[in-house]
Order: sequence, then structure tokens, then C-alpha cells
Amino acid sequence: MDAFVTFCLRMGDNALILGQRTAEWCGHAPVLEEDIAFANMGLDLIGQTQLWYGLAAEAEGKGRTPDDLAFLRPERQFLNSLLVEQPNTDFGHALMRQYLFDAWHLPMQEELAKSSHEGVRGLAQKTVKEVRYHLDRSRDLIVRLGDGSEESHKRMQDALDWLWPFTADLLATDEVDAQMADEGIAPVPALIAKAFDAETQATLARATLTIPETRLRRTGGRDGIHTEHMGYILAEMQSLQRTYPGARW
Amino acid sequence: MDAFVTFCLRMGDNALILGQRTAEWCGHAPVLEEDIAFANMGLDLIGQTQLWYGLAAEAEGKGRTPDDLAFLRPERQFLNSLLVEQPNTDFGHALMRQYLFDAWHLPMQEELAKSSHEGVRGLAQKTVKEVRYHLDRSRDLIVRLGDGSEESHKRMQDALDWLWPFTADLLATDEVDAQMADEGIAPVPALIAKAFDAETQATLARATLTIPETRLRRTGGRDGIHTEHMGYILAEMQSLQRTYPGARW
Amino acid sequence: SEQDVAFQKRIDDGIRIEPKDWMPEGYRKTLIRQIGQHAHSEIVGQLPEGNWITRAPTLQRKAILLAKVQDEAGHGLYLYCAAETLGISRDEMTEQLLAGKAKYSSIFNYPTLTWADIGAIGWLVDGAAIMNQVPLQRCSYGPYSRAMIRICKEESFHQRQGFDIMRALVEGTEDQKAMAQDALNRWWWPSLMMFGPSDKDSVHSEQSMRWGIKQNTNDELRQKFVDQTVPQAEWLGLTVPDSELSWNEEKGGYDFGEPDWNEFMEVIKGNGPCNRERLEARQKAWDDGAWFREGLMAHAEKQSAPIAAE
Amino acid sequence: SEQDVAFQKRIDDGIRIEPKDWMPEGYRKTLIRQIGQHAHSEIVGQLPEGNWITRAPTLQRKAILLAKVQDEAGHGLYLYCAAETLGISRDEMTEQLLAGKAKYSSIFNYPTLTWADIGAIGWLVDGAAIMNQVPLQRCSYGPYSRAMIRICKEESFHQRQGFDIMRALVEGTEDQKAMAQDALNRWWWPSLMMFGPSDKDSVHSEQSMRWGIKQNTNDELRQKFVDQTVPQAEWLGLTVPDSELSWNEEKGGYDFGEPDWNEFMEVIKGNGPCNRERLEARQKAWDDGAWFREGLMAHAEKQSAPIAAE
Repeated sequence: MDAFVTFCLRMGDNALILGQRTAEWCGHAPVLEEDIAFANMGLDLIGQTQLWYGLAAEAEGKGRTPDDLAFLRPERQFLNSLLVEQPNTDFGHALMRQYLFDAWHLPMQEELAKSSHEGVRGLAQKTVKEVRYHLDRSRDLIVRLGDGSEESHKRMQDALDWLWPFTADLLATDEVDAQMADEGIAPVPALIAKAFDAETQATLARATLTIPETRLRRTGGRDGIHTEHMGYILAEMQSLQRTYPGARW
Repeated sequence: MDAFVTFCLRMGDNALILGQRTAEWCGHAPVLEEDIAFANMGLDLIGQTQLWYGLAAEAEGKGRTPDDLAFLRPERQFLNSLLVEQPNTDFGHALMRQYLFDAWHLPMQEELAKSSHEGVRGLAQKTVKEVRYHLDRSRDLIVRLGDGSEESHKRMQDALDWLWPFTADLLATDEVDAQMADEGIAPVPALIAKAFDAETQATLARATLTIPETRLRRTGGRDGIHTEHMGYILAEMQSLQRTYPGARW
Repeated sequence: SEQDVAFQKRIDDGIRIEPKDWMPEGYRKTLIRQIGQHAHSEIVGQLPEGNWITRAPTLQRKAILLAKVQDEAGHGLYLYCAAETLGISRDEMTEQLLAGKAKYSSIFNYPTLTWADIGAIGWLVDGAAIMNQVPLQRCSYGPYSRAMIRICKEESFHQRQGFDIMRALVEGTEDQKAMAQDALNRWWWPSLMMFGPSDKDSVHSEQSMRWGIKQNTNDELRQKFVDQTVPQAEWLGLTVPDSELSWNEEKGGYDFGEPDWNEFMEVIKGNGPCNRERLEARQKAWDDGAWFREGLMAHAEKQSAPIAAE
Repeated sequence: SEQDVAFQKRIDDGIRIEPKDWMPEGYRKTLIRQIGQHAHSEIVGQLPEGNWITRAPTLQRKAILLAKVQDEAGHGLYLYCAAETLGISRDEMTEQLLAGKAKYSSIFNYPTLTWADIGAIGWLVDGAAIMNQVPLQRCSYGPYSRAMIRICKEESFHQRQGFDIMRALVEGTEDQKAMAQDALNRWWWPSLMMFGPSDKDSVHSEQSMRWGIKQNTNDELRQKFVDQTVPQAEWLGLTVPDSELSWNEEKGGYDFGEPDWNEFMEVIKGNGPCNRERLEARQKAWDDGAWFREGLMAHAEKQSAPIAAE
């Protein structure tokens, strides 16, 4: 597949699958303000999905629509990072997943706002503000809950221990990233990794949380090799489109 | 729809959906013996599904196969009782669901083994033994856990409280049942209700469990009006057939 | 009493009552009950619709539904704030809800079984809600009135979006059209019940109207809803599931059948199809979220602790 | 010692060792470790396949898969019983597994991502397992040997069923064929690793062979597996993902590439794709099931309590 299309799909798939996970909280969050915040983040993420898929579909030039990309691809063609598909084990996992994603997403969007590609640049300039807001919000909660009660600290640490190995998949790189960087479309991956490390080290320290020392690096999502959760996400998400092929909604 | 087809679908859908719920325990049960037992019950139930759908498909005469009936009908056409679609909240719910189903299923199968319809009679004669075994097993566990530790008692009572209102859907009757009884294909519903009451009253008393006093009667499944769990069961179960229409497996 | 007379005069003169004003205890209680019910309805109302967000059939529909559910949670927030001005906390109201002491709109005790239900809820349920809420913008209690003004603006969006889902379905395949009709069949009567029992059986109506908390009777609003909705159903090519429905030239409105009030009473009493599931979901959210709320409080306490105490 | 010599002679004479016979501590320990690992593998092995039971594409495939997973649990049971004859309880072994002290076949630390993975597991993983297990039917320890005889009979069914899933896929649509190839690509190398490290790096092999616990070296069995499987892949029209694969006329077998032993070591150490998930699932089953096990014990105690104590 064309490197640019792959790049756009990876970005869009991240937004969509995280959006799905986020939306699962509607009506089930610990306080009303979080119901609202999660719905709002989900909404932003679905909006970003539409934009990235729009760019992918246009570049691909096969007449597929953003909805086709969302609802008619099988699992092995989804290229999101493994992090975003991890389940809502508890609200702590959901917050930590969001925070780790945001810590990667913001520097990425900030750099993409200077992209050589007009569509990408426009997209990033349009969405960077909401991504910044997401990071501000999730950073704040990570600090308050990490440095909160004994139980909230424990839960946040458990979430970090579980999710940290998946950040490897956010930061993984391959020839697609190299080509995107060469063409000035996307930033040099090392730059984002550095920003991610700086953000997480500072914030997690403030949160009195410890980054786990582990050799475990969970990667593969960007090549379509997912965790066993992914099949269930897609079966649910795609069920209507699959059940009524060709219908318009 | 033809009454006989409706009757066969209701029976087959009960078996299939309970089989799905049962199979979810594979590898997750409290002891290895229960892993084996649940796989075994699931296997029996899927076998029964195939037989009932075979009768339904033949009577319908539209060239649909048992697999078509399982994998290509939408939710509103599934006619199982609401009881069998209830989730695996804990193993106590799973056991209680199975017991309440068995307590209805065995007298039903015993009577169907005398059906005027050759296919139904043959099916019931073939499967009544496994259904009897299921009831023996689940009755035994209900008694042992109901009259077990304080916690096991509480969990079994909670499960009974939650699931009892759904037994109304097992025992509900309509003109289809009347017609089946008139034709001697299926027993008079009151007969089964009596056997169900006798079985559950005796067993639950031995188990030191109390049948809840409630006006709540949860019905509708037999007319395709399900609980909100059903859509997720089907999205998962049907995902492959829906994703690859027409493929052979 | 003299106070009561002066209070009633303010109301009759159309002067808004504000939190710091004196008010009769019955007025306060009635408002707390009504605003609380309304707030709880927004909160519980997230559940049947939230059930379809992950399965919405297009990205656009998913985004619209997310936005709608977000709005509902937001309305809940405005309303809890309005109720708090009457001297009850959000936590107290939540406890009343979870204990089954406070009610919420019984419509949310019906399950959402197909995508068309999301359309039907927007079209019919939000339609009925607006019918109920528009007059409440003129409610005598200031904070409630102002909350309703904000809410009504958004609800009419929701109704249009629901209608648009139905439109897409009836313009679609046979399966989709059947799905739309099935949803109308299941949601029509519960929607009519949203206006409450018939005037002759309505307990709180009269006093509420005198206090300017209520502006129209249940039956008036129900009639208005039917008159508005039936032509929309016709436009969609759907059949309203009421054999007694007919145009009454004389009264300039529709005659229609009586909802099943037994069903209504059972649902109110907790015996509807989803009462247990809705309360269980809210209870679980509350229980599972305890560590989150406590963690934030613990952090706040640390922050405000004097340095010397460290 | 004299006992050791006599013991070794029995083994060399092909006489089975039975539970009550004297045996060297090392023999006992080695067997406990090996049978325990094998039992745990059957138990953990339920998880990747169980993942597809609810999604099996036909009723027949669902039934076959259920039966297979049931067989695996049953094998676990035979094997735990065989290990118990050596003086360790099932609960102890379970605790060792959950504490990460006992191992299980590292193949089950890979995820099942598509239906074709169920075919590939049956074909390749059960195929490799049989290759390992057939010689164990002649193991010197009687209970283990007898368990293996029962197990091998069922495993060969499983392998044929797995192959049949692959056959249906390659005879199907282009998507299905691609699914089959993708599964082969992902499962080939982990399957080769199932025979353990190369003989030169294998720690326990020599003594185990002398004790009649092991009959063939890892490399012998791996070669046999490749020689059997490559023609099957060809028959299916699938490409084995090994560029070094070629027929060696002289040795009458295939030459093939080296598996990534670093990956193998990482998976063994707990850093495979699903190690955490598998152990977590077993831990959860164990923890969530505590009340069940305790409830049954409480009931049994009541039943056996003397009347006088009531």
C-alpha cells in the first residue's frame, strides 16, 4: 500500500478505535462530568477519524469512502496501535490509556501542523487545539489520582503497569515513517519519542507513579497484528453495515 | 410464519443462544471439571440447535440451511426466551440460568418424545438423555451451593432473584403453543408449567433458596423482543458469516 | 398565611421566584421532586441511546449520537444545579435515585433493540419531551426556567436528528423500512405515556398549575403531540399503531386510543422491561467510581493542607 | 547407589515404573515438571481456541471446536492425575502456574486473530504436539505413558480437523485463502519452536533420555515435523514462510531455516504477546471461582458432620 495511505490509516484507526473505547463509558462513568468529558473526547476522535479517512480515501483513489474504511475493512487491515484497543478494565485504565495516547498525540499533531502536505497540515491545525485540551485534562487527572488516595494510587499504578508495554506500539517506526519524515509530511519519529518521554517522565513523577521496568514491548498493531480484543470491537462496530450490505443510513 | 416453523425456531434458538453463553466459560470456569462440563453442555446444545433448525428449515421449504438460520437472521427474528440470553455475570448466574432452563427443558423433551410429529419425536428421543443429565447436574450444584457457604448461598440467591422473572418467558404461551398442543406435536403448556413448578419448588427449597415474590415478568423473547444483551451476542456470533457473505467454511 | 398570599401574587404577576426568595415548603418540595426527576431522566436516558453508540452505522451518525448523549449529560448537570439552589445536593439526589425513591421518565425503561429505535427515540421521545418542556421555559422558578431555555434549544436539534434517522430508513431497503415501522410500533404508546396519566387521574397537576410550575394539563400536551406527530408519520410512510386514530374535524385534532395505563403503572412501580437494568447500571457506575471520587478528594485535601502539617 | 543402578536397569529393560516403586528424586522432579507443564499447556491452550468458539462460522465448526476444547480440558485432567501419583496436588500445580513458576507451552502466548488461526493451530500446533507425544506413550513412567496413549488418540482427530479448516479456506474465496496463508505465516515459526531449543542448547535432554522420559532429541522431532508438514502445505497450495526451505535429497529430508531463538527466549521469560493475558485469565478464573470451590466444600462438610454436632 502507498506509504501516505498507510500513514493516514494508522492515524485514523487510532482515533476510531480509541473513540469506540471512549464511547463505551457513556452513562457509566464515575461522575457526570466524566460522562460529559468522555463523550466529548469520543466526539473529537470520531471527527478526527473522518478527516484522516478522508485524506486516505482521496489518496488511495479507489472510490472508497471514510465509512467504507471504518466499517468494511477486516481486522488485519486495521493499523491502529495496540494501546487504543485495550479494554476498559476500570476507569483508571481508561484514563491512563487516554493519557498515554495524548502524550504521544499532542507532539505528533503539533508537528503535523507544519506538514509539507496541505491536507495533513490543515487537519492538524484544525484539531491540535482539541488534542491539547485532551492532554491537559488527562495529565491533570493522572496527577490527581496518582497522588490521591492509597487506592487511587494503586489503581493508576496498575493501569500504568499494564498499559506501558503498549506504548512501544505508538512509538514503533518503520519505512513508512521514514518516508513520511523524508518528505516532510510527518515528523522524524525520534522527535515524537523524545517529547513523549519528557511528558510522561515529568507527569508520572508528579503523579508519584513509577514507569515499570520491563522488557515487554507490545507491538504489531501498526502492521495489523492486534490483540485478541480487536475482533470483538470490530464485530460490534461493524455489525449493522455487515448485516445490511449496501444499505444507506 | 407457519406455527410449526415458529415452534422449532423457538426451541432451536433457545439451544443456540444458551450454547453461546455456555461456551463463553471455556477456560474460565472455577474448576477444570466445570470447564469440561460447560463445554459438554455447550456441545449438546449446539447439537440440538442443528436438529431443531433442520426441522424448521425442512418445514419452511425455502431452501435455508440450519447455518442460514443461525447466522443470517437479524435479532428481531430470533425467538429464544429472554432467560438464555442473560449474561454470565458470575458462575452462579450461569448455573442458575442453566438450572432454570433445564427444569423447563426436561419435562418438555420428555413430552416431545411422545410427539405426533415423527421428526420432533425422534429428536426428543435422541436428546432427552442428555437433557436429563444436564438437569441432574445443575440441580445437584444448585442444592450444594445454595446450601453451601454463606457466600455461595448469597450468590445463588442473587442469581435466582435476578433470573426468576425471566422464567416467565419460558412458560409464556400463545396461539402457536395452542396449535402445537392441539395437533399433538407439543405438550399442553400447563403440563410443563406444572412440572417446572414442582421441580423448582422442591429443589430450591432443598437448596435453602427463596423464590422471589415479584410481579416482574420478563417476556417478549418468543416474539423476538429481546433484552439489550441480544444484539451483542449476535454481532459476535454472526460476524464471520456477515463479513464474508456467501463464503463456505 | 400572608406570605403565601404574597407569594401567590408574585406568581400570578409573572415575577420569577429566585433561590433566596421565600417560598412555601410544598412549592420547594414539588420543584425538587420535579427537577430531580427531570435530571435523573437525562442521566438514565444516556443508557438506552448509549447502547448504540459503538454500533452506529456510519461515522456521522456515531458523532451525532455521541453529541446527543453528551448534551443529555449536560442537561442533567444544569438541572442538578437548578435543584441544588433549592437546598438539596447532587449526591442526595443520586442516592434517592439509586434507592428507588426518586423517579425518572419511565420511557427509558424500554430497551433499544435496533438502530431504528435511536431514530424513534429522537423523533418521538425527544418530541414528547419538548412538548413537555417548552412551557417550562416560563416556569415560575427562575433557575429551572433558565435551565429549560438552554435545554429546549438543544432538544429540538435532537428531534430533527431522530427524524432524519427515520427518513433515511424509510428511504432505504425493505429491511430498513420494516425496522423503522417496528420501532414506531414499539415506541408509540410509551411516548404517549410520557405526558403522564389522564388529567382526571393526575395527582399533582392542579396545585402545580397554580404555582406556575406546570402550564398545561397532561391531556392537552398529549393531544398536541399526537396532532404534531401523526402527519410526520404519514410523511414517512409509516403507520401509527392505533386502530382508533382518526382526524376529528370538529375539534381540529386527532381522536386516538387510550394507552395501556396498567402497563404504565407497572413500569412506574419498577416492573418495566429495563427498570432493573437501568438502576443496576447506574448503581454500578456509582460503586465502581467511588475510588475515583475519593482519590480526587484525597488529592484536594493534600493540596489544601497547611505546609506546617506536612 | 545400588537403588539407582537397579532403577536404571528396570528402565533399560523396558519395565514401567509405577507410583509405588522407588525412584530417584531427580526422576520424580523431572516428571513432575514435565507432566505439570504438559497439563498446564492443555489448560492454557483452551484460551486461544476458546476465543473463537462464540465466533465459529458454522454450527458444525462450532461443535467441533467445543469438542476439541473439551478434550483439552480432559487431557489436563488426566495429566494432573498422573502428576498427582508423584506426590503433588493439582492445587499446588495451579499455584505454581499462577505464580509464574511452572511453564506451559509457549505457543499459547500467541494470539488467535482470525478463524484461520484455529485451523493453523489444529494443523500445526496439534501436529507438533503429536510429534512430541507419540514417543511419550512409551515413557518409562506408567501413569504418564497411559495418559499419553489416551491423549494421542484424540490429538490426531484434532489435527485432521485443523487441516480440514485450512482445506475449506484454501478452497474458498480469495479472502479466505489469504486468511489461511496469513495464519501459516504467523504460526509456522512458533510451531517449530515447540520442539524446544536446538539439541546443543537443550538443558534437560540427556538425562531425560537415559531415564526413558524422552525418546527423541528436539532436533530429530523438529526435522520429522517439517518433513511431514511441508508436503501438506504444498497440497494446500500455501507457502511455508521460510526462504531457506529446500529438499535435501541426500538426507532424505528438508533443510530449513533457524527459528528466532531470541523471540523464543523472550516468550519463555514471559515477554510474549499474550503471556500476561493468559495468566491473567487463569488467575481471574481461579479468584472468581473461589466462592464456588468453598461453597462445595462447606456443603460437603455439612453432609459429613455427625448428627450430634448439629
